[in-house]
Amino acid sequence: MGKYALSRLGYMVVTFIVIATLTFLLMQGLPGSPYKNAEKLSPAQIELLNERYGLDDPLPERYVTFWVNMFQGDLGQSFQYPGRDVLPMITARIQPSAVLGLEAIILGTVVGLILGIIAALRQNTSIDYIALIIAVLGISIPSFVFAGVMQYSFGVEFRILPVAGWDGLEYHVMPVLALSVVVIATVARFMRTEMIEVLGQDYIITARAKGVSPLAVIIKHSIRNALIPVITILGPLVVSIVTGSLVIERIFGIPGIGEQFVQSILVNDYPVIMGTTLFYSVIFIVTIFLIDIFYGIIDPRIRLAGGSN
Amino acid sequence: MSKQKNETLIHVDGLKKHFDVGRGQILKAVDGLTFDIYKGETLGLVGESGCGKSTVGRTMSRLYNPTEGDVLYDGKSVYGAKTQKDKLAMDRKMQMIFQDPYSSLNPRLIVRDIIAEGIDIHKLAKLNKERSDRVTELLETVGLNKEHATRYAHEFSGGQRQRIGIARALAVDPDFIIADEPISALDVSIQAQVVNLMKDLQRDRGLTYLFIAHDLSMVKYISDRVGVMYLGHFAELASSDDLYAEPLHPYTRALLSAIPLADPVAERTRERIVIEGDVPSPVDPPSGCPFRTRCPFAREVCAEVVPQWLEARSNHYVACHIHDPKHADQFRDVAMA
Amino acid sequence: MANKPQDNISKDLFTPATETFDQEKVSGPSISFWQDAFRKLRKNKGAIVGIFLVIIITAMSFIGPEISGHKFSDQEIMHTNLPARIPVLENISWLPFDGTTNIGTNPYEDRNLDDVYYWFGSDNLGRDIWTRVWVGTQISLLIGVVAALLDLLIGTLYGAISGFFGGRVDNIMQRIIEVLVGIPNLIVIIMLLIYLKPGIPAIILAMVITGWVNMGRIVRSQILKLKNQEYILASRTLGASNSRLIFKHLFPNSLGQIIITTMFTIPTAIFFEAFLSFIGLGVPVPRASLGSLVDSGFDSLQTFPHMVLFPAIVISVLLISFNMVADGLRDAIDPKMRD
Amino acid sequence: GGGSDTESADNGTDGETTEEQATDESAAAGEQVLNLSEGDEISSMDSTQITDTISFTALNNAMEGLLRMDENDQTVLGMAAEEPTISEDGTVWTFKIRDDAKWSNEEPVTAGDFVYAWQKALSPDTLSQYAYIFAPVKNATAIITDGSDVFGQVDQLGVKAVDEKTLEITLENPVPYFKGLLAFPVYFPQPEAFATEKGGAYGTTVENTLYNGPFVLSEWNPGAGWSFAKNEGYWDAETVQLAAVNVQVVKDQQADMSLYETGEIDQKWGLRGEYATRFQGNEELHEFKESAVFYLLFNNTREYFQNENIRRAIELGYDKEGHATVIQNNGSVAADYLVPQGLSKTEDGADYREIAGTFNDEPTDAANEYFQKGLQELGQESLTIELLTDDTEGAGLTAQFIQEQLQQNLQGLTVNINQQPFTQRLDLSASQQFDMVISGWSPDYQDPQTFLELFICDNGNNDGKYCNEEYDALMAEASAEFDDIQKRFELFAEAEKLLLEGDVAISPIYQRGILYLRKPYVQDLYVHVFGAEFSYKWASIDGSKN
Amino acid sequence: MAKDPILSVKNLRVSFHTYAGEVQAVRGMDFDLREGETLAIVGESGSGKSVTTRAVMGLIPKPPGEIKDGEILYKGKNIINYKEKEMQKLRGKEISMIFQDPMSALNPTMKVGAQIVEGLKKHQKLTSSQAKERAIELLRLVGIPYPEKRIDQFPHQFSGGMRQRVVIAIALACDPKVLIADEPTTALDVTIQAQILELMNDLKEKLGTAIVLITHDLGVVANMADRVIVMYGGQVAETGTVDEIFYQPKHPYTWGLLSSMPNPNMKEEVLQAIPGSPPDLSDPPVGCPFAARCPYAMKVCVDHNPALEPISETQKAACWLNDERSPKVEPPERVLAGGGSTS
Ligand SMILES: Nc1ncnc2c1ncn2[C@@H]1O[C@H](COP(=O)(O)OP(=O)(O)OP(=O)(O)O)[C@@H](O)[C@H]1O
Ligand SMILES: Nc1ncnc2c1ncn2[C@@H]1O[C@H](COP(=O)(O)OP(=O)(O)OP(=O)(O)O)[C@@H](O)[C@H]1O
Ligand SMILES: [Mg+2]
Ligand SMILES: [Mg+2]
Repeated sequence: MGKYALSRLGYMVVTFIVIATLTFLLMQGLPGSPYKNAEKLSPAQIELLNERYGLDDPLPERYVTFWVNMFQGDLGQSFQYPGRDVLPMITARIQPSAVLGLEAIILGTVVGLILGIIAALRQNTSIDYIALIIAVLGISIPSFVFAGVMQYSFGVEFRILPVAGWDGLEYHVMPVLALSVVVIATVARFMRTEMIEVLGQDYIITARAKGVSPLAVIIKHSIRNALIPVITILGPLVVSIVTGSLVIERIFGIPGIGEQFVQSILVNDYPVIMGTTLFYSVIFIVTIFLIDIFYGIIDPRIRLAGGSN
Repeated sequence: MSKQKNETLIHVDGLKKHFDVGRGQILKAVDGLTFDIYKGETLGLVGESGCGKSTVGRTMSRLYNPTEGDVLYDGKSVYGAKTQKDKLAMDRKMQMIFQDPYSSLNPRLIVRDIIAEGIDIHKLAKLNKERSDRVTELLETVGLNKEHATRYAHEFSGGQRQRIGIARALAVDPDFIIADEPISALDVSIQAQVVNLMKDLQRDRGLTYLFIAHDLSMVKYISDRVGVMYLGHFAELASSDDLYAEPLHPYTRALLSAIPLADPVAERTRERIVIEGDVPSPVDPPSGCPFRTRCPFAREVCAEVVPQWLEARSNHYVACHIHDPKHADQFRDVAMA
Repeated sequence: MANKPQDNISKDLFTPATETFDQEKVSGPSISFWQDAFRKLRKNKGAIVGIFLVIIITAMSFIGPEISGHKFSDQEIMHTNLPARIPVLENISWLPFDGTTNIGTNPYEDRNLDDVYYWFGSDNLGRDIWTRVWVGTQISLLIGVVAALLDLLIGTLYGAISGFFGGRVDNIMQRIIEVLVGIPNLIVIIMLLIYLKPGIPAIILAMVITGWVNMGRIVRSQILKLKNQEYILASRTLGASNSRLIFKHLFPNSLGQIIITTMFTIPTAIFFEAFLSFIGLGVPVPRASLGSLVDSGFDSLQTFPHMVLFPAIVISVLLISFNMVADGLRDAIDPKMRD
Repeated sequence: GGGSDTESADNGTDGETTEEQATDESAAAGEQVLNLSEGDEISSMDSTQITDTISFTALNNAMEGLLRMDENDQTVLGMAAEEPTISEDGTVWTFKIRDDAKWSNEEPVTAGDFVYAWQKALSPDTLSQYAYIFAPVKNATAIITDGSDVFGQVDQLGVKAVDEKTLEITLENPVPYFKGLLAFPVYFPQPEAFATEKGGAYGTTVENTLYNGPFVLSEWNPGAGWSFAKNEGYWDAETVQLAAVNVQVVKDQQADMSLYETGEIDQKWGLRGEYATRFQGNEELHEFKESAVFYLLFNNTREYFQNENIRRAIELGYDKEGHATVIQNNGSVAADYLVPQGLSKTEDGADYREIAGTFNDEPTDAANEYFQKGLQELGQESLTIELLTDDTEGAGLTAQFIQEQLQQNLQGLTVNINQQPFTQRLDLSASQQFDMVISGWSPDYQDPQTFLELFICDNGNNDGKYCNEEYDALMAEASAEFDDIQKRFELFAEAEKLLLEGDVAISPIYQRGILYLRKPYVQDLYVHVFGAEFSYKWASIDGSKN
Repeated sequence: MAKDPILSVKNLRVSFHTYAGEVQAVRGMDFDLREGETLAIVGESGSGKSVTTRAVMGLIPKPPGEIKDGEILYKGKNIINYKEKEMQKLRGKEISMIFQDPMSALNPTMKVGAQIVEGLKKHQKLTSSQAKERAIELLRLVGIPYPEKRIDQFPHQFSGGMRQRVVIAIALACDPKVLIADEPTTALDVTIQAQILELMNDLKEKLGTAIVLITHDLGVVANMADRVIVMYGGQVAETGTVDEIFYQPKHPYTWGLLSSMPNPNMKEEVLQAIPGSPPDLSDPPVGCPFAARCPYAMKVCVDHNPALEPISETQKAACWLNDERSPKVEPPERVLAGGGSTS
């Protein structure tokens, strides 16, 4: 087990390094300079600035420097925001994104699960169809349309929710809703299929043959088992939501990391690009790992298979 | 069966197949088997689930590469074939019939294409007409008719499917067929259809079978000789009459006594040897004799020494210390020896 | 025991049956897997509606631009920002086709454009939105379908190789996927768009670069599942080559999953293109896709809602339809889903 | 008159408030709080490191240079206690710094603070992206020119602290627009001791910054927004009426609009043209003319663009007026000139444009004739040109309009649009990888030169590689004319005419306008054509916000 | 007949509505089960064995299933239309059930103990600790070593035989009067099967539960059953005591079944296979469902479905051959030969 965990960790580290290296190389291919004022700068001035920021060093040297600094916890300073260290920038920005993402994941998963379960139990009834329609709409309507319409109606027309910003819980409602729609839709669809599958299993009949009530059968026997495959889709979903809420962040004026990341790519803010990529890949790798662990918690067969002998 | 003196068709020599099941663990599915299969005979192979029967069959038919040991077909190593042509030639001689009549037929192909697969691969028919004639002939051989050629596998019952599987194997005119539990998934009333067919084919074509099963009564019926496997090893190998008449290995005895007989009176009166416990994991097999953990006669020596493969009676082999004169002193009180 | 019905049966019948039963008969007409799937699909109302809508929208994307009398790039500076107006329907007040804006003005009247009709209104360059919507639909469909096909090609191949050869090959190939997913794809997309020049090929390629991963995973798991099926083993004992195994047995049996995944890829690709438009990396002007129309119209949501309304409706209906078809297909092909 | 149309927007709104708004407004009513939004956050509060308008605006309100811009974009005294004494030859300027000028840590603002800041901007280790803007100051350009005698030697810069409160600036030449530069944030002072102590972190947070302007930054949440509070220690604190200014970062236009409509912000800056129709006649709607000018830049290294007829055909081949008034419709004006209206004025307030006039008044119909002539000269039947543009707001629209117009008006011309991300567009332009590009320029100082020098043969930013010795000579003469501004302007006008009418080196499209909504209770919030965008110093909220 | 039957099924008809049409899975099923007796139901795959027992448990999924007709009397009360709530009181407490595949019959994500305790808590209102004690006791009863430890493990940590013991423990938890075992040993190895059969016989003696045992293995029937029902095509083909069925079978299908088993004493003989395949229940034949495969089929068999007629006090068969009008047919020699001998 220990050896397995170790090799697992090894894989994670290798993946991390490869991602970082490839991103580092790819980033060099981004066109344009990182200087905001580049429009006004003559080539001679750009050369001077390159020297100042070490951008004229040969690539291998910069690559090595990058890792050396990285290991000292120094991700460099932003070009867009001179003087600001990348690490605190990212940590400050990841917070709203993470909160938003987690809320959306939790809400989306809970609602999605409930919808999926109900749809499975009431298969081919109107409830099932309504759940299906919600699911299909959820993944079919671009989230910015959904967000925009919501913002206009609740924010401007009815004025029951703040239009944009990130100040208190009331600011979370619309963005979380907008983000969770996809989660709801995806989870509901999956859950429905899995529930139908699980409900046809022998152990469900065994449970019912014990005299357990249908509700208890669902709660104690079905959900957990149906959840096992659902977790697999939750992995990529978590990653994409926590890191990819750019559109929603922009529309609702949330100081999240998605927006900053896109911006940094568009303006060639190299240290921020690298820092955020590393951050993302850590989130990505760790999420995959956590999902694996969660998998083990939900499914004892996996947990103990790893534990025994 | 009154055959001429046994002419060896296949010689299996110290065959081992180990699987790497990850995390540094090795699963010893087959751990050193040596036996012969004679021309025209049926060798039955029995044993509990997971004891390595299928692995033997699959390794012999080169679906798996052996970890150790060799299989000689007419004196030639089956793994020795280097060129594509040699390999194909070997494929034609040995064929397999599979257990699951559902998963052994490609659901997207019509029966004709399933059966003709071997014909196509080995280019045994030049014209389309020839090909379909061959298929019709094969269908009739296995008791189906030519209308069935254009249907899909899922439209057939289990017994019919199994016969299609047999037709597919026959298409390349093999000498030797490995039948991996060909009847286990079938209804009792259907099993007989398949067994009868196999016997007929053997008679007509002089086929040699390795018949894998866990149902001892059917194995006894069809086999000339029977090998009993336990945890990747042979426990006993003898002609089926000898084996059933005088099982030497405690495991064989338990196995035989465990078969419920379709005879209420006999069932009411008979003494049953119920062996306790379960088969150990092949990843972590017991030391010494693999059966010792469940054997009612187990002694110290069983944990320490791997039993030898003895010819305890003429042509009756067993791997058990009880029958080994060297250890006879430890088993004086055991009645069965 | 008196007067039981069987007592009336004629004694003649108690003689051995003359007609011989065909004991090996298989009942009913032969139906293949696809016929069976098609039958189930036909029973799925949602899927049928979906197919119908996809066909209509596809047809409209070709017919629409022809019947409007405008080219998608025609500009008319006097006709900018006109709301939707359709002859006859303009008289039905609750429909959005009466040529009035959301603040109640009628620019057609204000500008003395009496016989001018823009069915879906016009945009801020005075172009016909109707035409642009349908041309945009063409482009979105093209992007969706081509991207899906490429995903299919790459994903299937990659997944098949990874799954079929398994072991080390599989392990390495799966790690590659992990890395690929881990690299921020926006960087890759931007670079592609730059080096290939913005355009539909670049967009498609950008989407395909990571888009196939999903297909790859699904095909791989299918192959992994199938490759130990006994019919594969049977074929191998017959001496079948790897390519025969893959093309004759493995692919046809994964086809259901592959088709479903492709059906889901199309809307995903259309959707993704909309996202690219949102961050300014969409289809190059003056062409438009549904995504870029929605995106540019979105800024006018409060002033000229018609600019976003119509493309948004079409894109949503299109995506919904594809999803319904895909859902229906899945139910039809999946043996687990019985009606 | 150019700059004055800025504040006219605010006139006539006094006291007029509709009932609706009165009930809608928040509890903050009556308080002197201004709520605004910006499209991005402040990049830094370090004057030597900033490049963007948002940061310029923040600095302009939280800090102060020697001078500051008033509502007409004329300089007024800031840190300077009085107008400078200027040497005979106009190259040595001596400033007295106010005695009551102090930083927010109560330390006085000294001449050394200026010297420190300016040297910092030019030092190779802390080189400002705006370092070149110090060009008029003696040795500034040499210090940042690799290979020159004084390269990197900031102590050779023509600025000196004579004593604690006396600053002496030596110029290369007596440039007439230098005063304006002194109000430009890059010329602001920095508290030397404090900034040295903070090093690279100076100006990155509220705590790591000191203020000497009308406001102090009281809150700064990266990504979300920032707030200013009145600086009670500011020398002119009594003029300042606002107690606080809150700025929220809003990137999405729709959201920005919604915030305005719900009254959460008091100004919606930069409306799309279509709102002009919707808010027609609404007193909240205003226009502001920026000093940014957009033009089609021809790549003179392309053979067909060496043909004057082709260039002229394109210049005449599209409807500039229609573009500005219908397509943009946001207060932009069609430009048949390069130097924008309202940027530079003579001493008696006459705008440069009044002196220079306009060019190329030929009718559009003539365009095709020129074009056919050009084609003939090139010996071609048709011509395909790529139009490079970027992804910034509105650029695509302009490109599409021009594309369609040119294709329609010039027979045999095909225009393909190549739309690229902004940075990539710059790269392509700078390396002449384009046929024609929609380019824009905004001034670095208040003088026609900032535009016109772009087209001097060896100018680093001469992406089109236009080169005409006659033009260079005219420019040399004009920029050397320091004494007579009228004369200077006339010379520039001559050059401009040569550039646009004689050579048709570029085709100006429009001078950008900005459409905005502002609540009627907002008073005296000044907008500038140069440097920072807004001044809050004089702004106030009147009683109608109740 | 000494006692009233504890469970009787009368004219049960169950159909499933599939897109291929109505599948008449059970087409008029009758049987009685008395206290302490073991009733075996044998028959080909798909003959309706499982559906019958699920109908008894009230576990036919609706849709697609539908009980078209019939009565199910438990202790004289017709439970066929019981509400879900009422059925819950019966299930597990009065009637309980064991399935073929012990792996899929146990919830893989729930501890074994919890799965046993569940029924106890529901029916016997035990406290958690009482229930746990009882669970340990039950595991000990079915012969699982270290039950205290095992109770906190998951099903996959048990071997196949042990899992099946757990399933039996669950079924026996509340001392049910009737135990329905649907192919309880089919998925098990022969040696394990022997263990389980042994166990069931023991328990039956100890607890006196009435058992309905479904299987297609005649060996298992011979070992366990008191009475036997032979099903074919959704109907009862023949029923009788175990000795009657094995030694005096009256239905050709029973003959076929018996003679398709290899006879240990008659090695060289060809097995008597039943040719053909079972009828399609979505379009069942009008006549005798077995007619198509019956070597003795008569004209009457094609159009007239024979009723289940008594042969003796305990034996009944549905076959026209038993009608006095039909020619006398003797069962094939093998059948009697096989039955008559002991090995
Ligand atoms: N490809 C494989 N990889 C790893 N382990 C395998 C593989 N194939 C078989 N095994 C293991 O090898 C052992 C022997 O398996 P095998 O299939 O030969 O048994 P068997 O006797 O045929 O059993 P059954 O009666 O269930 O078919 C089992 O423990 C099985 O899990
Ligand atoms: N849920 C269902 N939906 C549709 N048809 C069903 C369903 N359950 C059972 N059937 C059909 O009912 C018939 C009888 O099935 P049943 O399961 O009772 O057979 P069985 O005798 O138990 O067979 P086996 O020995 O294979 O378990 C079969 O034709 C089967 O296809
Ligand atoms: Mg096997
Ligand atoms: Mg069953």
